[in-house]
Parts: sequence; structure tokens; C-alpha cells
Amino acid sequence: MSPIRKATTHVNQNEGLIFEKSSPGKYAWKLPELDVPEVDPAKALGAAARSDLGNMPEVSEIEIIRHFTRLSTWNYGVDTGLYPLGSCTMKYNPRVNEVASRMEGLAGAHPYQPEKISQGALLIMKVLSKCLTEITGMDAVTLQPAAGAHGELTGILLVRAYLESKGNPRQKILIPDSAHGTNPATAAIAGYAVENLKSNAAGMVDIPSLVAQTNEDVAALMITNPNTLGVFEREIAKIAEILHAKGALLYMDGANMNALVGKARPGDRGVDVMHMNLHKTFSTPHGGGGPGSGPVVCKQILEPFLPVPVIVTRPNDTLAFDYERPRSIGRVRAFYGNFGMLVRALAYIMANGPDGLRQTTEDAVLNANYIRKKLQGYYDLPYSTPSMHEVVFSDHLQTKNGIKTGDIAKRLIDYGFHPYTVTFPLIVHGALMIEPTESESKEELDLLIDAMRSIAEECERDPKLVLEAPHTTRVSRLDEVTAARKPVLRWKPRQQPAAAD
Amino acid sequence: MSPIRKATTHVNQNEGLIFEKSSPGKYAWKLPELDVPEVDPAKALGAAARSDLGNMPEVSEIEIIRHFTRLSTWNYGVDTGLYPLGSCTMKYNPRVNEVASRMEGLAGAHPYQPEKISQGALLIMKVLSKCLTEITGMDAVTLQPAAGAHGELTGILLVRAYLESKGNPRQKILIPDSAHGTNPATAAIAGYAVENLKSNAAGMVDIPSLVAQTNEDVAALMITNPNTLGVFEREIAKIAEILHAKGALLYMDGANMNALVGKARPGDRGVDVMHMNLHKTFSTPHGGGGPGSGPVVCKQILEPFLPVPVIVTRPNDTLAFDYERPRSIGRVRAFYGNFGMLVRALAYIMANGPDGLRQTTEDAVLNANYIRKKLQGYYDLPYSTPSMHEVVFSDHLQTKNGIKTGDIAKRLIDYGFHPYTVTFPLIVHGALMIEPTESESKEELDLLIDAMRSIAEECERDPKLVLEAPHTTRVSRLDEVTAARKPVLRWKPRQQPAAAD
Amino acid sequence: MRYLPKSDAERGLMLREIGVRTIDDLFAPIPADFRVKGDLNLPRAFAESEIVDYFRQRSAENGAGYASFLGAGAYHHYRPVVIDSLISRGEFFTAYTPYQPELAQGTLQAIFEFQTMICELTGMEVANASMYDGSTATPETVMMAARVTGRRGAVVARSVHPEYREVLATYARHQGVPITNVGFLENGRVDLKALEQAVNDTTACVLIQSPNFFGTIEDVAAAADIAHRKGALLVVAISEAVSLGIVKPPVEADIVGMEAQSFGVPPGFGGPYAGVIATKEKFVRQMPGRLVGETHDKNGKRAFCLTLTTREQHIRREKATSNICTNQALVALMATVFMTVYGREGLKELAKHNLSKAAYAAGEFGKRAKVLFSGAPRFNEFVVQTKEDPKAINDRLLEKKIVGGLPLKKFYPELGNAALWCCTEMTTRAQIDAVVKEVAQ
Amino acid sequence: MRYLPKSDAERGLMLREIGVRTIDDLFAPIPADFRVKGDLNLPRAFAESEIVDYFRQRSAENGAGYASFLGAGAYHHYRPVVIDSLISRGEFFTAYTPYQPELAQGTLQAIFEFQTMICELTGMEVANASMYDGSTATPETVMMAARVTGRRGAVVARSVHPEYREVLATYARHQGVPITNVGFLENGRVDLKALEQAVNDTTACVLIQSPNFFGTIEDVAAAADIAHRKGALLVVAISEAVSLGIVKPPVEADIVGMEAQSFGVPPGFGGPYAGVIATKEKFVRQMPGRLVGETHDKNGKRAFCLTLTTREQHIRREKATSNICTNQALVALMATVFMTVYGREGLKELAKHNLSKAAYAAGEFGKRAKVLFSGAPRFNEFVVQTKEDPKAINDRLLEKKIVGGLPLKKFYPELGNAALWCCTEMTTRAQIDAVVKEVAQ
Ligand SMILES: Cc1ncc(COP(=O)(O)O)c(C=O)c1O
Ligand SMILES: Cc1ncc(COP(=O)(O)O)c(C=O)c1O
Repeated sequence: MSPIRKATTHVNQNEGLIFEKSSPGKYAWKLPELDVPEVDPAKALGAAARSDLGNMPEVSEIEIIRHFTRLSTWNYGVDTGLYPLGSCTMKYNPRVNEVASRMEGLAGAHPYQPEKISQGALLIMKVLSKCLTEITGMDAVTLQPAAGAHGELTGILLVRAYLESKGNPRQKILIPDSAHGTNPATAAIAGYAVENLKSNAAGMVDIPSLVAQTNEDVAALMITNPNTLGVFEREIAKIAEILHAKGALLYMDGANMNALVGKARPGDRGVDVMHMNLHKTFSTPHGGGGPGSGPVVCKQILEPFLPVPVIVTRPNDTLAFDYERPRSIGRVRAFYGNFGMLVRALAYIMANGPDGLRQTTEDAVLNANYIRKKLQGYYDLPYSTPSMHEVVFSDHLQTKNGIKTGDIAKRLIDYGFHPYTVTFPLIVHGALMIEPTESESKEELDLLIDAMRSIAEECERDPKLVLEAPHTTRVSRLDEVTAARKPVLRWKPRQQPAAAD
Repeated sequence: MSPIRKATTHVNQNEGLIFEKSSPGKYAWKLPELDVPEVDPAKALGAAARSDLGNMPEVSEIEIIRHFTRLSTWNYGVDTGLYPLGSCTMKYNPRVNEVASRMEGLAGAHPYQPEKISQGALLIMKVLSKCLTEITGMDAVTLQPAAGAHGELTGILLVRAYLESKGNPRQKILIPDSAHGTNPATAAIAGYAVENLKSNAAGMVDIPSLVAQTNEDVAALMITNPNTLGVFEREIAKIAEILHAKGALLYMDGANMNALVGKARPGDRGVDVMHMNLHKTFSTPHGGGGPGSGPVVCKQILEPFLPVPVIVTRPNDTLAFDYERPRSIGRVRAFYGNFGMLVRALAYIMANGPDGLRQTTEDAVLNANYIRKKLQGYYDLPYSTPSMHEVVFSDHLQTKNGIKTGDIAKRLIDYGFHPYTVTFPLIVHGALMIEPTESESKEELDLLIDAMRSIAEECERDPKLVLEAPHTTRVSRLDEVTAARKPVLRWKPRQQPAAAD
Repeated sequence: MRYLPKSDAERGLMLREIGVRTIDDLFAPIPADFRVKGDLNLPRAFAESEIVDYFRQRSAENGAGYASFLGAGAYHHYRPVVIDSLISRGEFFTAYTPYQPELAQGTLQAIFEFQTMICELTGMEVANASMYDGSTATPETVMMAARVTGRRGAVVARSVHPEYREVLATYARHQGVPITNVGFLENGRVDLKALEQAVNDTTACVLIQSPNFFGTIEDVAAAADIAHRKGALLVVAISEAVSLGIVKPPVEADIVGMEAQSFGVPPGFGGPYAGVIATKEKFVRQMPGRLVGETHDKNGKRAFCLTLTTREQHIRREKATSNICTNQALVALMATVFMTVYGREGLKELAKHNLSKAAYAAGEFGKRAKVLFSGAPRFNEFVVQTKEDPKAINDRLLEKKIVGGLPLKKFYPELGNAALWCCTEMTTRAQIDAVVKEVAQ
Repeated sequence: MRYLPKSDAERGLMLREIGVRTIDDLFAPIPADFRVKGDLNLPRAFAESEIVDYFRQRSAENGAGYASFLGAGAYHHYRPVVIDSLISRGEFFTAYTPYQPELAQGTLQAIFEFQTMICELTGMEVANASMYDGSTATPETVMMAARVTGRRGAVVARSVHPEYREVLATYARHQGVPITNVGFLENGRVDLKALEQAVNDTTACVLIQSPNFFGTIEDVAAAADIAHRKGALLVVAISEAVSLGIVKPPVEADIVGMEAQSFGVPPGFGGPYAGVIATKEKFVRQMPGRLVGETHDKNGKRAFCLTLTTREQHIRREKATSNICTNQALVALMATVFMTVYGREGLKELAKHNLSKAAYAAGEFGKRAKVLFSGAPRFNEFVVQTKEDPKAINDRLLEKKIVGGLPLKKFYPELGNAALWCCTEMTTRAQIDAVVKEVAQ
């Protein structure tokens, strides 16, 4: 009997590209009758007029519904099941968030509408701001950044502006070798050189190296805490001290705040500035890649440099945007950020309350440790330091059979799960980075554990089964090399319509 | 290579019963704090108080989302693809209908709220009523019936009340042998005996038989037009005459109005009363079995007998319900019918306009005839009379290989389609009743045709393949006999939780 | 037309393939003089944005934003948002009746869960997949009782929802079902003595509702006893399903005919709702409506299918237990999601909130008007008798965007200036206080 | 907490399996004095119904139901309802970035279609999977031009959206990108002579917007010519995507940085929107952001995957083309559905309605005030100069539930009492007439 308990296969629709379903004369739109004189575009626009829209599709409404419905069935989402992507915090996306963010006065609001009729939105931003500073133990906030990486950039620019105000923006940002790729990329965009910081045997920042590398050239350290191994940097207070002693600041990548909310506040132990990923910790949906939201919280010293505008309370108690911020780093985005995500995050915080948020964090850590305990022995644990919200194994025990983490991940698909994170963190060779989040029941965790154990066994008994996985999906093992070598990045009409597969 | 172009298999989640996911202490609800004194139920209700809710589930919100999401992926809907169930008119369910019917003032309206604040709903009902009488060529309407069969009952009760008012309700209803099962069932509930009426070789009502059987005992004939073979009863005017000459009335089952809207009006040719299925012709969703809506339209002579209330316009031009209808058959349902479906049907009519509705009918007939043409020869066509909106083949050519219509239907599933109707009409042995509706593109029709041809070929070449189909679904060929012999109609806790399949 | 997936060129091509010249050739079976010439007199085609605007206007004319004290068979309960997000999945709402179980296990399993939960809540052994609504379930239960007992008569409490009784009367008349009505006592309950007198050996069933139309909880056991002693069945109607969270289920009944609207279904100006019939196992073959049963597939896997279909019209035609075909499946799914959200503890708490709000309101009303039927327990509705015509009170309330209780004169003229008020978990104390003030004026 | 699928008993069981006594044992890695004691100072837990009420109140305070003449980078277009019903499918909105193509073909194919449609509309050869928005796409395009040309300077038209320019300035400052601003002429277009003077052989790119911030369509070919003659690239920003239905695409540009909000994305108080960058094939390896490519699987089936990832931060870290990771995928999906609904003919008609409404409005305004920049064609926005401060006009309009045009004093003090007005297909003639009347007062 198949060891696979969680999934089976079922008939699934094929579907071509929308362009292949197009034919002239089909349509899915209708405009109300024009109540003003019709303008002849050729006359009004002259040479700037366009007459043809090329290969834009022509299809009817039902074809659109079916097209995207069918496509959707090829995806796996949090709604489908456990989504253990480490560092991604694939938690439940509450439906009430979606309802709240679609309310007419919120979704329909124009960013330039008068403040008088924007008090609702302003209050949401204000309340969320308060919640975020309270949760992190920080003093001030900007909600403008559109995602985590954007928040990083904003935060590092705050550091830069602050140091500049002290006379020297400095040259370098220290980044641990376990850091996420956005950290060094951000530092570079902010005009800094990146200097690597080694992790120690416990997977934490190596304090002696930090001491050695911290000098007056260093603007900041970007630390992730818990770091990408899921390990809490216990020496965080000391790290802050070391930096502060040299006039450098401590930036924290808050992507892993799901391990801390309600349990510990970075601001209480020396962090000067950090971003959060509302699309991780605060339950806003990942949407197949975005949108996210990356608010930045900071200490008082950085507050003058926050992007414009900031929200203020007017003497008459109404809320307003303040643009008169001469020391601001300027805007990092038009308008006020991904407002719709702010609505969702606040709805999430309100649904939880302080006790719910704490319980959430506890369950996230509980789940990760449960998996760790149950898979230990089956997979190699390169760092034995205690785990917080995620656990990172390696494929060390499986490589002898020629099997890598990516193969195990593919085989997990046959067992009805989305794979864990495979390419990251770089300090673990062949990493299996597993973050279950608090949203998983014991039942779902046990199924994952069974699946992972069964795969470990398959690696011994039948490596080919694993190496050729997945066996149950519409498509399997794509030729990614050809994709990159001869990029085909758009459909073209000349290409023969591929036979429906 | 597989001849199956439209579908493949893909990994799909298993999911137990919700009761099997329950554990005490999990929950998905929260009530606001009670702002009045809490009442002790034991005190307030005494012996009538209940303390335990038995095996009601205890699960969290994400488990609910996943549970029903996973279940949904086991279904096939119009959104999935062509759904050729004959007599069911599985057309596109426009999304704007759903939006309209969920508007706060409509979905939230209480049926007893004062008419003063119900003018919106009343207007919707009034406008829809006008549209339906215009489309059918009738004089009056009730929107109260909840589905087609309920409309049939209402219509037959109108007939009965009318005949009673003439002194004699009479004894019998004539029903063609091709009729849907609800027709005879309805007649029986309305207190009538059912007399069968033979179809002639063309699949139509046999006029000589009708003449012979129509007498003063006959209250009405229930005719379906086009009938369940998809054949238009050309002699409809004559049929009406024959009945009327004996004082009997002509009831039309309007389930197949999708073949007539905008092209012909039953009221123009002697039909006295008919129901419509808004969930067929007027695009309201079938919802996995309902809800529907079965308005009844009738001629002036039957109008006094309509169920209470009816909508009237007051002298001050406001709309109101009139309950003072002494000759009414009474209510057939509380309140005013499935109002939400009325909203959807009106939205559909408005989206189409008169020209759109005509085009819709034409496309429905075009699609059926296209399939007929392309499958003729591959499958037996028991009646060669021209088809309107559906075509009925038989399995005559396949039975020699031991293959029945139900087997072909199951094999069609592997080809990515929902089966056609198999059990009906009774006058065709081994019927394949195919109604594509207007909602199908030529591409989708061609795929169906290819699939049906390919199956015809498989019936010759590899009957076992067909007899054991479907091969690609989660479950296949259920033991329906055991289900009926030893009915298990509810989950019980004692039963060992079935191992997740 | 934007819903039609065809270009004119494709239409032409298909006509050629069929072998006809024009589309009208395909309509030749319809005699020419019968065919519509030109356009019907219907609204011209609207853009989608115009449709949205049109219904938005109708919605605005229809009491959007009013607080309401109406119950009487349609209840304002909070609808958890997951309901609509789940039932809006195309695989649920655009599917047909699950006749092909290989492509309908989702619908089938959900119905099986619905049937189970209804059994748990009502104390019955089997429940069907749904009926149109509570009112049409009423004649169906009575006709079912007639089939079971081989008798015809029904003895019906006047405290059953008046419109349910009207529907019953419409059906009963042509079924030759004689109906005897039985009144209610000072405490709002059915007059058991009169009931006892009315029941005889031609009685197929006794029909009561609990909580009844006045919100009063009936003595189901006593009614059952009376019915059973004469060989009749007891049918219990339930129109406020939330009551089952805290009110003892009618286990003594033989058949329960219930309205599930309270379980997550919007009041929607009266529909669609979902009726459901539940009964004892031994009566299942006389039950109307679809049933889902558990079975296994050819590989032994657990699976679900429609079963006992020989009761139904598509098999038995004029001998079927009912003519019902299309039911209210999607609404039953809403109810299933609702029951799952609240579950074992939540339904209890929800019911307790309803109970508490109504008790508070009745108490407040009692200070300034007469609350009738105080001698028996009630759930979330109660009847208030005022000096003033309740319509006048309601007119004043309407100006404050509050819809008052249902005036009862139409249904029960003997109760004078009485109105039926309902409080649910949605009713706030502030609203109650505001309303009571108006009554006292 | 209702989102958490665990009972306390299960928690206890799991702790035992792990081998610890209490949950706090698992938090031991956090120094005790660092741990939060007690509850944070946050709102107490709300019931779902309370959350809905809370945001309903905020919505009501936020201009629900107002007509609007605002554009300026955020547009009120009708959103076909299919958009939300499709993107609300859990398989789309609860999925992660499609790193595992076997479980993400839906997202991947949809992005591939998005990329294709953006190419069709912009006249570019490749487009990425999205950027945060139009404003942040701006510095990204400029930095990209710098990478392509090996130069740093940017010459920027002042008729580019002021907030896009502000964002560019924030980024440019630390990238050492010198920015030269170029003004506009009487006809609202960029001053090509000044542009020509500003461009030199250190110029990486010229940045213009078309239709520009004033709604005026720029002479893209002329600007391209100037840039190209000096070896610089032309970057064209587009903030009103619907213009592409009727305005010649900027085929002469080398890079297009565009805001797709107009394509079915609600104004949403400023976001989430979706930026997108499109360019020539030869520049693709310098492009930031994700790209989906067509390939085949091991069985030769067509399939899609993320590609050219060596440009990205997770591979290249500090050498990546951008630090962007999370983008705006679901918003791009909205845009994809929108573009599919309108398609080849509909986008043209839609654009024509916008053009016609704005032309009518400009004509009406012109009768009573000064419409600036009349010498060049415009799309759906125009600038009106009034005697009165536009804020005063707007205050009066607000009382009629109309939001007037955007006063420009803040961004362009030199224009005096000017405001930027926008008309879309949603604007009615009646609204325009009402507004013009107010202006003339
Ligand atoms: C640790 C860490 N930092 C930063 C980021 C970047 O966040 P975003 O994708 O929102 O830009 C991620 C995202 O995966 C992350 O895991
Ligand atoms: C011809 C015909 N008549 C009547 C009906 C009954 O309609 P309903 O299911 O709405 O009760 C049907 C439904 O399938 C039908 O096909």
C-alpha cells in the first residue's frame, strides 16, 4: 500500500494560454452609452493616436472565468495545506481581512482625497502604527515601504541620514553569512559596501569577529533575529553595545518576528531600526509573490529622518499628513504605502488581541520544535542550537544516495505538501528549512512528519523514486536551464499554438 | 500517445469528515462581550434547557477553510468546463449576479420589514415579473415557487382552482411518456390521477392519442416544449385547441425555455400556464442541487387564483403586496419565494437585453446541432426529428460490446468532461442526453466531440477501458447498491475513524 | 453578448459544418408565424457597471443600514465571512446535483456532514439534504406522517408560524388532509387539553412548533405523549434553528421539519432559505428529498453518493414521496459552514446571547407595556401588547432607522395591539433601550 | 484564538513529545529579562463581527459614495467583478512566490500572460512580473539605464509625476546619480530644447512620462532621438495605463516603467498597486524583478518557471540588479484579468470613453476658466486655472459629495490657482456639469 496518506491524484483540466483562446469578435466587456460627444481619437491625438492593440486577447466572460479557475487549480496555497517554506511564514490568511480591506470607503479611496474625508484611513494607519511600535518596543514608524526589502532600504537610509547628520555616513554594512539575500542587496543600493560576518559554531553572530570588524567605517550591522537558522541571537544586547560603542547602529531584519511577537521586543535590547513583513508575521496574503508591506520602526534618534509624510494629530483632534519634515530621507514610495495590507494587518491584530498574539507565537515555536524533535535522526541537524519558529536540517544523510534537498522537496509534493525552503540559508549545505507556522494542526504536522520519515526511508530503499519525483503533478522537473539559456519571456503569435497538453 | 487532450491528473488533497478533525477546545468563533445581564439557561428554560451538543465539531477557522476548499476540489462545476447535462441547462453563472444579490439592502432585508423601506425589492420583483410575462407571452405571474417542481405544483393548483370555479376540478392530468419525473409526481400531489400519453415516431405528442384521451375528466395536459428529446412540439397550437375544446387547459413545463427565449412565446400559441426554471434559463447557479426558483406565468383567466401576495401599485405610485385575493389558491411558500434568485435572474436579463437573449437562444440551438452533426454516425440517433437546444443519442451502437450509456458517461470523465444525462428521457433506451447550452466555445465543443468519438472507438477496440472508467478520479464506480441496502446516512462517533484515504 | 464565447465568424463556420445557411434554418421546427419578430419589450442591454449601479440603488431603497427587531421565521444573525468565501468557490456553486459521484465528492461529503449535524442538533436519527424552506417542509412532514400511519388528519397548533400553516392548507386541501386547529393558552403554549380532544384514531400527526411563533418553548414531551397514545406521530417544526444551541431538542418527536435560515443564511427578503426534514431511521423510506449515504468505491475507498433514490420523482414518478427535485443545496452548505464555525461550544454561547438579549428586552418592555405569555420559557422572541397600535410605534422607530416588532393583528386579531419582537446576538442594549423608550411614549 | 488549530490538550501532548514541561522552556533561548511580562498594550481581541463593524465605520468616515475628479497617478476605473472573484481563489491569493513550478503553474502561466500583454501594450519586447508600483519603478529604471550604459546621470522632465521624482531623488542620492530637471512648455510638454541641452555623454537616461502628470501626451520620438543621439537611453514612465488603449505606445523608448493600477486595481488610498518594467530584449539581463519564462518539463510538456534569476538578490546578493524580492503578484493578476476582460477592442473603447469625457469636461471648463496646456494632445487629465483658490472650490464641491481636482500649488507653485482634473469612463456628464457650475461661481 502506498505510504502516501494525505493526497491522491484527480482529474485536472488542461488550459492553453489566453492568447490561444482568443478570436476576433469575442468580447467580455460593455461600456455604458457615452453621454458626451464622442471624440475621434485620430483628430484629438493626431500622430499620437493608436489604432491597433496587436495580440491582446479577445475572449468572453465565461472563458475568462474558466481560464483563471483552471490555472488556479494548478497551484498550491496555504488554503490547500501545510506550506512549510522556511523564512516565509506561510500562515493562515484570515478572510475577514479581505472583507475589511475591500470596504468601499477604503478600497475606493483616492490617496489625494481631502483629509477631511480620509479620517477613517488615517485612523487605521495611526492605530496600526501604535500597535507596531508597541509590539517591537520602538518609538516611531513609517508604513510606506511596500515589502520587506523596501523596508530594509528605508531603514538603512535612516541609518545613513542619521550618520550623515553626525557628519559621516560611513562606508560599510556588516551582514552575517546566514542573512537573506535582500540584506546585502539593500546595503548596496543604499550606497554601502557589504562586509560579511561569520557565524559561530552555534549558528549565531560570532562576537569576537564582530568586535574585530566593528570600527568607525561601519554604519550598521543588519541582523536577523531569530536568524535564518531559526536561532535566537542571545547576545543581541551585547551586539548592540559593541556597535553603539563605535557609533554604529543595529538594524534588525524583522522577517522572523513570528517567533517574538508578544514574547520579546527588539527595541528593549538595543535594536535601533527594523522592518517587519506584514505579509509574514501579520497574516496578509502572499498572493503568489506579493503584494506585501514592510513598515519600518525605529528609535527616537531616527524619527526625524522618516519618509514623508508622517501622520500627526491636529489641534482640533483630526488626523493629518505632515510633509514639513526637513530632515526626512524623502519619499520611498508615492502616496502612503500598501494601504490595503495595513488594513489587513490591523484586522489581524484586532482579531488576536495581546493574548492571541502571544499564543500565536507560542504555537509557532511549539510546531517548529515538534517537527524538529520528530525528524531528528531522520535528517541531519547541522546546528543543535535550540530552534525558535523554524528548524533547518541538511541533506547530509541523504547525499550518500545521490539525493539532495531539492529532490526530497520534490518528493514531498507527491505526499501532498508544498516543499520547504531549499536554497537558503547559505551557511547550511543542502538545507531543509522548515517553518510550519502556528497555523498547523497536530494532525497536519504528523502527516508531514510521516511523509518526511517515509521519504528518508525511500532515499535508502528506492532513491530513483525520489530522484524522479514528483510523480503526481501535471508537470514535473522543468528544464530550467533551457529556460534561462534561451529565454522565452512572452507568447508570440508566430509560434505555432502548442497542442493542448 | 493518449487521446485525452483536455485533462490530465494532478495531486489532490485527501480530507476526512469534519468530525474526524474535531477536538475539544478548538474553536472558530468569538462573540462580542454580552452587553446585557447573562441569563442562566437552566434557570430560564428549566427542563427545556440543553447542556450538550453531542458530536458537533470543534475546529479552528483555518481548518474550516481547508476542509471545504479541499472538498470543493473534488467537484466539477460549470466553471471547470462543459457540463452537458441534458435538461439541466448548465450555463455560465455570471459573477455580477452574485454581487447584485449580496448587496446589503437586498441580502439583509427582512421579509416583514415595512413596505416603505422595501421599495427596492418590490421594484426588482415587479420588473422581473414584467420581463417574464413579456418573454413568455403570458399575462400574469407569481414568483413564489422555489423551484421547477414547486412551480409545476403551483401551476396545476391554478388549473385546479380554475376548473373548480367552473364547477369541477376534474380527475386526470395527461402526461407524455417523455416527461420529466416531476410532472407526474406533481400531478399526484395536486390530487390528480396521471394518464400517460404516448409519443409518436417523431418523438412528439401523438395527436390521435391526445384526441382519444382528452375528455371531460381531463384537467390538463402537461407538455414540455421543446420536449425532453430537444424536439419542438410543432403542433402546440393544435394541441391547445384539442384541450380547450374539452374545457381542459394546457400546462407547459418551461424547463427548456432556453430554446425559445426571444424566438417564440408559448403564450402566443395556446399555453395557459407554465413555470420557468430561473436556475436553468436565467443563469442562476445550480449550487450543487439548489436553490432554484420556479416562477409561474399564466393567462388572465388564471390570474385570480395566483398565490398570495401579489405585487400591486398603490395610488401614490408605491409598490405593495396585496393579500386580499379571495380566490387565491393560497400560499405555496412563506414570504415571497427565493428572492435572491430573482435578483440574479433580473441581472441576467439586464445584461443581455432583448438582442442578447435572442443571440443566447440561437447559440444554444447552434451548439446542440453542431454536436448532433458531429456525433451522428458515432452514436445512434433514435429520433431524427430536428433538435433544438439539446440532442438525445442512444447507446444502441455500443451495447453490442456490453457498453451502456452510463459507461460512456464515466469514460467521458477521464476526458475532462462532466457526463451528459443518462437516466432520461425514458422513451429512449440507453439515452445520451446532451445539452451544451450557449456558454460553450467552439473549442470546448470540438474537444467534447473528439472525446466522444474517441470513446466510440474505444468501445470497439478496448471495451474494458470504458467499462472500468473513470480511471483518473479520486474514487471510481461507487457501490451504490450497498449504499441503498445498508444506508449509512450520518457519521457516528462509534465507528472507527476511517484511515485517511 | 459578453457571456457568449463565440464570434460571428465562428457561428458562420459552425452553421456551414451543420449544413444550414442561417441560424433561422435551425429554428424551422417552430412554425414561422409563431416566431417572434424583432425585439421583445425588455430593458436594453446594461453594462456591468450599470447593473451594479441599478441594484445598488434598489439596495439603498430597501432598508440598508436599519437595525431590526423582526424575527417571525427570518432571523438576523451574524454571518461569519468564511461562509461566502467558501460557497463562492465555483466548484461548489456552479455544480449540479451530485448525480455523478466521481465528480461530486465535495458536495456529497458536505451534505453528509450537514445531515449528521442536523441529526446531532435535532436528536433525530436521519436528516435529508434539504427542502425548499421551513414552510414547504411543513406539508411535506404532514404528508409523510400520513404515509407512515396510513391516516390523513392533522391536528395543528395555532402557535405554528401562520404562513407555514397557510402553506400547509394549500397543499392539504387537494390531498384530502383534514386539518384541526388547536389554540394556545395564557402562557403561549399549545392548549394540550384541546389537543388531546382533537386527536383521534384518524389523526396522522400532531404538528407543533418549538420555539413556537411567539418564541415560547412548547412542552414537546407532553404533545408527543398525546399523539403517540392515539397512534399518531408528532411533527415538530422549528423556525429558529439557533434555539437548538440551548433548547432541548425535540427527541420525542417522530419527524422534525426545520428552517435552517438562522444558520448563516441572510434574511434576503425571504429567500433562498433551506428547509430540512429529520426523522427516525425507521421512517426514512417515507421521507421526501435527497439523501446522501456513505459507501465505498471499487477500490474500497470511502465515498459518498445519493441514495434511497427510489423514494424520488425521477425514479418513482407519480408514486414518489414528493415532487421535489432541485432543493436548496448551496444554502444547506452555508448552514454546514455556519454550524462548523460555531460548533459544539459556540452554538451554545450564541444561543445564550440570544436568550439573554431577549430576556433583557422583555424585562425592559415589561416595565412599560404588557409582555404576553410569560408563564412558559421562551427563546429570543416575545410578544408585547401596547396601548398604542404597534404600527404607530414602528412608524416612529423607522425614522430612527429601527425596524420594530411584527404587528400581530393580521395573524392573531384576538391579541389586540400586540407585536412580536425578536432580539439576537446582533441586537445591542442601546438599541433595546432606544426602542423601549419609544414604546413608552 | 480562533485562527489556531489546537486545543490546550494537544499543546500539552506536543510539549511532552518534545520533552519539555512548559511552553516557556522553548523560549529559554531568549534571556529571561528580555521577555515580555504580561500583555502588550494592544486592542483587546475583537469578535469578527466587531472587526467588520470597526472597518465599516472607518470606511464610512473615508469618503464612501463620493464622486471624484482626482487622477494624478491613481485612477477611478470600473473594476469588472470577475477580477475579485478570480483573485479570491485561495490557490491564487494564499500561494507564495512560484519557486516550485510543479505546484505553481497557475501563477506562472498567468504571469507569463501578464508579461506578454504588457509587451503588446507598451511595444516593448520583454516585461517583468511586477515592481512595487510606478513610483518605485522609476528609480529602478534609472538604475537599470545606468547599468546598461555604464553612465550615471539622469535628465528628468518636471512633467513626470512629482512623487515619482521624489522617490527617484531618495534613491538617486545614495547611488550617486546626478539628476537634472527639465521644465515644460506652454503646451504642457517637456521643453525639448532644454532637454537637448541637458543631455550629455554622462547621461545614462532621459526620463519622461507620457501622458505626463498634466495629462499631456509627450513627443516620445523626439525625446528618444535626443537621448539616443547622446548615447543615452530613453525611459518612459506611464502612470495612466488605460491611455495605452488609444495612445501610441512608446516604442522609441528603451525602458518603460509603468504603473498598472488603472487596470482593475482599486485606488485603495494609494496601494497596493503594481509597477512593471518593460524593455528591449537586449537589456533583459540588466532588468530588475522576477521574470517567468516558457520551458518544458521532463516529459516535454510546455511549462513555465521563474528564470534569469541570476539577476536577483537571492542569487547575486549585493551584486543583484535590485533588492526587490516580494513584488505585487496578486495585483498583477488583477491587471491580467482586467486586460483580458477588455482585450483588444475593449481597451480601445474604454480609452476612447476616457478621452471623450475629458475632452467634454475640458471644453466645459474652458468656457468659464482657463484650461492650461492646450497646445498638445491629452488623454484623460487636464489642468484648469481659476481665479479662485481651487481649495475653496473643492470645499464647496465636497458638500455635494464631489471631490474636485488636485490643487497643484504644492507641486507647481508657478501655476498659481491651478488644479489637475481627471475624467474617466466613470465620470458622468451630469457630474461634469455640476462641477463646472461650481467653478464658475
Ligand atoms: C529573512 C528575510 N529577510 C528579508 C526578506 C525580504 O522580504 P520581502 O520579500 O518582503 O521583500 C525575506 C523574504 O523572504 C526574508 O525571509
Ligand atoms: C424538464 C424538467 N422539468 C422539470 C424539472 C424540475 O425542476 P426543478 O429541479 O427546478 O424542480 C426539471 C429539472 O431537472 C426538468 O428537467
